[in-house]
Amino acid sequence: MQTHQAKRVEITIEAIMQSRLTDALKKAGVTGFTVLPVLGGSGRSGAWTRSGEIGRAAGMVQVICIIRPERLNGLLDAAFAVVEKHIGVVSVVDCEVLRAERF
Amino acid sequence: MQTHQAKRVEITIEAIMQSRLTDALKKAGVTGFTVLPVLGGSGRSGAWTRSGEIGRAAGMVQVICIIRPERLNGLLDAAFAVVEKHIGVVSVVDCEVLRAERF
Amino acid sequence: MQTHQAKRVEITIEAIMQSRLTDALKKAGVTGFTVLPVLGGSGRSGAWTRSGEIGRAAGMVQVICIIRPERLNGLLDAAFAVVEKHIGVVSVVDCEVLRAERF
Amino acid sequence: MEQILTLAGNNLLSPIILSFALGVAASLARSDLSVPEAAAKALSIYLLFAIGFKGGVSVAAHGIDVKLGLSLLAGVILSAVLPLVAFALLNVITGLSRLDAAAVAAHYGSISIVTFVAATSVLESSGIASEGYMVAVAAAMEAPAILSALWLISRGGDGRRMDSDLWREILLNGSIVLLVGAFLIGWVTGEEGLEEISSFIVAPFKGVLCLFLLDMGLVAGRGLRNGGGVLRPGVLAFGVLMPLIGSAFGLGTGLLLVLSPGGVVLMMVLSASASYIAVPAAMRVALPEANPSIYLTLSLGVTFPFNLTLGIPLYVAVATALTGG
Amino acid sequence: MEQILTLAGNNLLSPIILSFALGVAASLARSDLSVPEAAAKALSIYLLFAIGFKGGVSVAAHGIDVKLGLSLLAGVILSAVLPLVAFALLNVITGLSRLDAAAVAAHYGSISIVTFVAATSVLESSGIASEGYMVAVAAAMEAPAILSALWLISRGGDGRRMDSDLWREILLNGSIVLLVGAFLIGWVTGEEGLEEISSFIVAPFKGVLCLFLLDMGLVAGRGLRNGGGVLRPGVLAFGVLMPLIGSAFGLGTGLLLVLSPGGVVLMMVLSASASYIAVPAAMRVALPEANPSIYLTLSLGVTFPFNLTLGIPLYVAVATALTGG
Amino acid sequence: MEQILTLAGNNLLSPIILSFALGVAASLARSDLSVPEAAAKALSIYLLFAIGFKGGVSVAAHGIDVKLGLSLLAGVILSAVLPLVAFALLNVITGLSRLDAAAVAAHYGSISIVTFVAATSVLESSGIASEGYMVAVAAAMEAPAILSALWLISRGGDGRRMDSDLWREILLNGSIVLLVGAFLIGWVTGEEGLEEISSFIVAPFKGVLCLFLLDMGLVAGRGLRNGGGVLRPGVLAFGVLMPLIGSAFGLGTGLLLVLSPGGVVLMMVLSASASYIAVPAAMRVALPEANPSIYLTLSLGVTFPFNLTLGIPLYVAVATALTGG
Ligand SMILES: Nc1ncnc2c1ncn2[C@@H]1O[C@H](COP(=O)(O)O)[C@@H](O)[C@H]1O
Ligand SMILES: Nc1ncnc2c1ncn2[C@@H]1O[C@H](COP(=O)(O)O)[C@@H](O)[C@H]1O
Ligand SMILES: Nc1ncnc2c1ncn2[C@@H]1O[C@H](COP(=O)(O)O)[C@@H](O)[C@H]1O
Ligand code: NA
Ligand code: NA
Ligand code: NA
Repeated sequence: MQTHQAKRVEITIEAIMQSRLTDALKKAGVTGFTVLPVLGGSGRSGAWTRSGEIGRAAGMVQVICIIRPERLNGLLDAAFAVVEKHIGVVSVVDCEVLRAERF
Repeated sequence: MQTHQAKRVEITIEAIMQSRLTDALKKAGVTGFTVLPVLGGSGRSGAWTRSGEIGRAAGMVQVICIIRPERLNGLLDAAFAVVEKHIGVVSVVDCEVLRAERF
Repeated sequence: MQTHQAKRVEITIEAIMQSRLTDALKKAGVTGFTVLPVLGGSGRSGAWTRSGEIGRAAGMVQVICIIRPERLNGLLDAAFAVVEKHIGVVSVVDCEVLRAERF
Repeated sequence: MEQILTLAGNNLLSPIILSFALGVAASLARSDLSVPEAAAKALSIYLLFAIGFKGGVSVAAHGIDVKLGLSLLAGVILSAVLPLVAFALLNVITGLSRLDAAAVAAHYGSISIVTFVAATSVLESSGIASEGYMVAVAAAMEAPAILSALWLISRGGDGRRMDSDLWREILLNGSIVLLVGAFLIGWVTGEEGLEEISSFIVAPFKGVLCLFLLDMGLVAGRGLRNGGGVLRPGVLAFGVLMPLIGSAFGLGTGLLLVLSPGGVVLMMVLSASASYIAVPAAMRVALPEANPSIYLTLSLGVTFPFNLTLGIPLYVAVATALTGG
Repeated sequence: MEQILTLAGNNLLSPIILSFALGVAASLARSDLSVPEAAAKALSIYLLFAIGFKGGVSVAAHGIDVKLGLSLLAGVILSAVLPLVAFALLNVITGLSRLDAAAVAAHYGSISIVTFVAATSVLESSGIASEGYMVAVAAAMEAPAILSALWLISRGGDGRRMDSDLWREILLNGSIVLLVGAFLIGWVTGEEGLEEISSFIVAPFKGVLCLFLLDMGLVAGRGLRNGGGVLRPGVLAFGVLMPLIGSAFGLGTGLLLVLSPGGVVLMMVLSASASYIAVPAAMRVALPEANPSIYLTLSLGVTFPFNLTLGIPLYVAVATALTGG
Repeated sequence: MEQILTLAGNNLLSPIILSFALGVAASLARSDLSVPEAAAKALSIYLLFAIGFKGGVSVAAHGIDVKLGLSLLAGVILSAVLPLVAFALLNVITGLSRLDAAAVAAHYGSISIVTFVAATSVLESSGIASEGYMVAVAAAMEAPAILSALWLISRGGDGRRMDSDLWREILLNGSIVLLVGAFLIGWVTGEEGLEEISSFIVAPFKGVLCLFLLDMGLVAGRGLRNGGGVLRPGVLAFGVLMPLIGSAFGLGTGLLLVLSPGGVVLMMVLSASASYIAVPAAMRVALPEANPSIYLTLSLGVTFPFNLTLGIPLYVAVATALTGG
């Protein structure tokens, strides 16, 4: 099966910042992303969990973005501008994808 | 700690196709997989979110499959046959696993 | 954008073992992790799904931990001690992160 | 005419319709108001269980009618025939591709159970009786339309196989099973069973329906916002014309079967309404190339609100006028 | 005998049991009908809160009974002793490993609160009174069985340590805390408190129970479909025999304590029922090598439906015959 | 005085407060009792819909009052002014940074709708009348406080821009939209609409509130356990002092507007209560550097329970004494 080089970017960010992040990604030319729910976590700002929460202040989501390698820098710049002042983690992994025409 | 080379395959696919995909994976000799819920996303076919949905037409899931490198091709062929006509993303990452005897 | 080498460890483990695992990770010096919900899966111990379940015996979660490479061994030892007798999967991927001072 | 207007007015100002409107408005204004998916599903389980159960109890109370079988049969035929009508209409007034047209057609042969529920609640408020087994007719009408649509496609030379998994998924999809199952439970346990649980399934029913319609409004509004662009004028017109045509078929069938006035109304409503749960899922499996934005936006964003607001009062007025009910 | 059959017949045709049956049937037919996890948990929170609260109110109304303390003690002893009986029986009639047998045994010493709830609802329909504090006895019986099972294993030379986390998890698990907490709230606020919230926790109770049992049927059916293969005939027989043996212990205890007829029934039901929430979770932590398919399928797929359908009417018949209730 | 104590006693022993206490206790004891997020959100949707609807119906029944407009205006002003008071007090009695102080201050200008709901339920039990439009006042008070806080920061030279997205998010946040929407629906449909759905939104209301407060107790307890360390004595004192000061402002406003005794109580409660939904979310966007542990723990862990247990009875006593109600 023919596969193609790509980058898998995973951005863990506060749920309230999700639309700001994805708007920024779209502006940076990103054509697709997938959002995963996050149950809880822990970091320098302490531990948290979604269970029983009704507000939106305390939750995070994971935005996963698979892109061609040449687009990585644009994406990271866009993501960084949003997460800069906010808590959150951005990580990048090398991957192979099927159907490269989609990215 | 002793680790072993493996491949981590991540298939983002429509929820209604989940059982067809996992059946195909099992036929291809895959011994295990994990299914993650997906909250929403965006791609060429537009943006979507699960919130408030009652039907099963609009959601996606992520099927994660860790396998020995030599099994990758069989898996990708099986996955491709299912996702071919459907929307969805297949990506592969090199990884190391503990307890390789399980894969 | 400046990125730094790191390791992304993904531990799929029974939900009831989550707090034991994260306690062990913290003892091993891990400063942050993110917990994803898992919908279902399949492995040597059979297939399962969370749908309709009220008990906590049957579910799994995914604990994701991004760390500096030099901490990997400590983390894996800690994780292994917890998952040893339990079902579950531990995988490690090389990644790049923004804001390395956080890890 | 005046009666229609009064009924339409009353209907438009009921908490149920206003809750739907609130949802649509909130979505269009891009409020973050949302009902969690699990809660929306729980509401739909409640509604299906309640409506099925009450239908069964009513059959238990009035005894089996020879018309039950005929009505079921008529429902199956309507569900199979309406997609052909819809397909022809789509070919005439829209430029949709064969695939998209077939997918849309399947939705209009099948039914929307919430539209049905809203209609029964209007009938109740107006004191118009109907046959309890119309719930079973609703269940019978869910699936045949899908087969018609696939037949339309295969006629076009595109060899689609229905795999057996898909068959099972369609016939045993959750909403059919729950509706039919609750209907049977209601039938078996009768008035006595209803008494035991009526403060759960009867008393709070309308209130739950309000919250459910709030959610449907949110989802419909989101669909209009994201997918409204695909609705060319022809397609939009179809979304309003087709329920009228469908209701005429339902009217004819209801009169032919000499159903009660309420029964005729419900037959019209079922024929006029379009699926947005069972059929979209089946289309994603069987016709993945068809554009879901079109059929979802049309069914949930156009036809559903049309039936809810103007359609139901119209069908009630026509049916009562013609049956003298 | 006739009375048992009538009661069993009535019981089998109640909406509650039929809802469970619908769930099992849908699962076995591989329908995609499912209740979201969050909704199922919400239903169980409602039931625990309601049943605990009503138990507390009833204690407030009838005053503290000297038997309350004795009944609690008896419950703890039953819960600790029944696993030993179960373990012995498993060794005789099944070929399960020591570990699997101990894990299964723990389930049968502990209790199923839904079985308890179903029994109280049968008692109410039949107008048979019972002690309100039986809810507290139910809570007291959840945990001791786990200790017995771990003792059985450690006796076999396998040195298991109970870490303090596990202790806390078992004793403060959500369902015990909610049941006991609601019981205390009901006790403190009494009839007055009940009046304030009775249209929430009393009136819709049975209907909610139907939906909950629908979900339990779905989960049990899935268990039978996936894990039914592990149930060899001996194991299956145990799933029906053990509740009968357990209920005999409960009967003896209830008669000894001179409980009311309903109280004796509930003591039998608690002894006969097997845990499927608290104990499985504890077993995954403490005995991870034991096969969960065996204990989950047995408890939820065999013993639970047995008690629900045949067990409860039988226990009612025996208890009323022997207490002259 | 005696009246206050009786009222406080009754209040403390109500199922509502005890459910909250159960949640806090379970959390502090690290029980795994938890309400699924989706269920908690569903409960809050129910409460907002019910309270808004009932408020609207009451306005429909009593006609529009000239005071409605004045009360709304007063609410907006209170919400904008109280943060300045809170900010000053924080500067005096705590060592919080400018940013943290502004973030906390925003919470105390805004309101807690559950505290409002709990107060209306105490008023109802005590047979004290209040204006239905106080619900609209509650909605009007949600947002202005946020602007005041941002103004406080920008005054300090820190140039914050409110992007237009944030504006929309604040003004159209889900709870405001649902509350106002349900209020309008209630107003339009009036008593007739209420009758249709009262067995959903009136009868079970208090019971649902119990479960919701159980959840809030669990979340508050978790907050205290994880974030309690950030609450230095000065900050803690603020959490109790500020509601008293706020209620005094509310009292003055209520008397000035010559509201009914119940209306004065509710104005006091709104002024005394602190937001824990809308404002924290806005602060995460606008002031991400402010520490959420401080404002969340203070608002939900200190001020909310204070108002719920001691505050409300006190406000009732003072308001009835001064209005002669
Ligand atoms: N090293 C890490 N690995 C994975 N997730 C992390 C890590 N550090 C932080 N996070 C996630 O990001 C959130 C905020 O982190 P922090 O800004 O450190 O408080 C945490 O609650 C976690 O969900
Ligand atoms: N580049 C991408 N990275 C991550 N997920 C994607 C990407 N493209 C598409 N997806 C996911 O796949 C779904 C369907 O994509 P599409 O077929 O492009 O509409 C989207 O809604 C996303 O959830
Ligand atoms: N190869 C695999 N890839 C991904 N997830 C796996 C794999 N094997 C097992 N799992 C997950 O781990 C759980 C337990 O696996 P097992 O111990 O093999 O029964 C499964 O239910 C899956 O969720
Ligand atoms: Na139709
Ligand atoms: Na037992
Ligand atoms: Na305030």
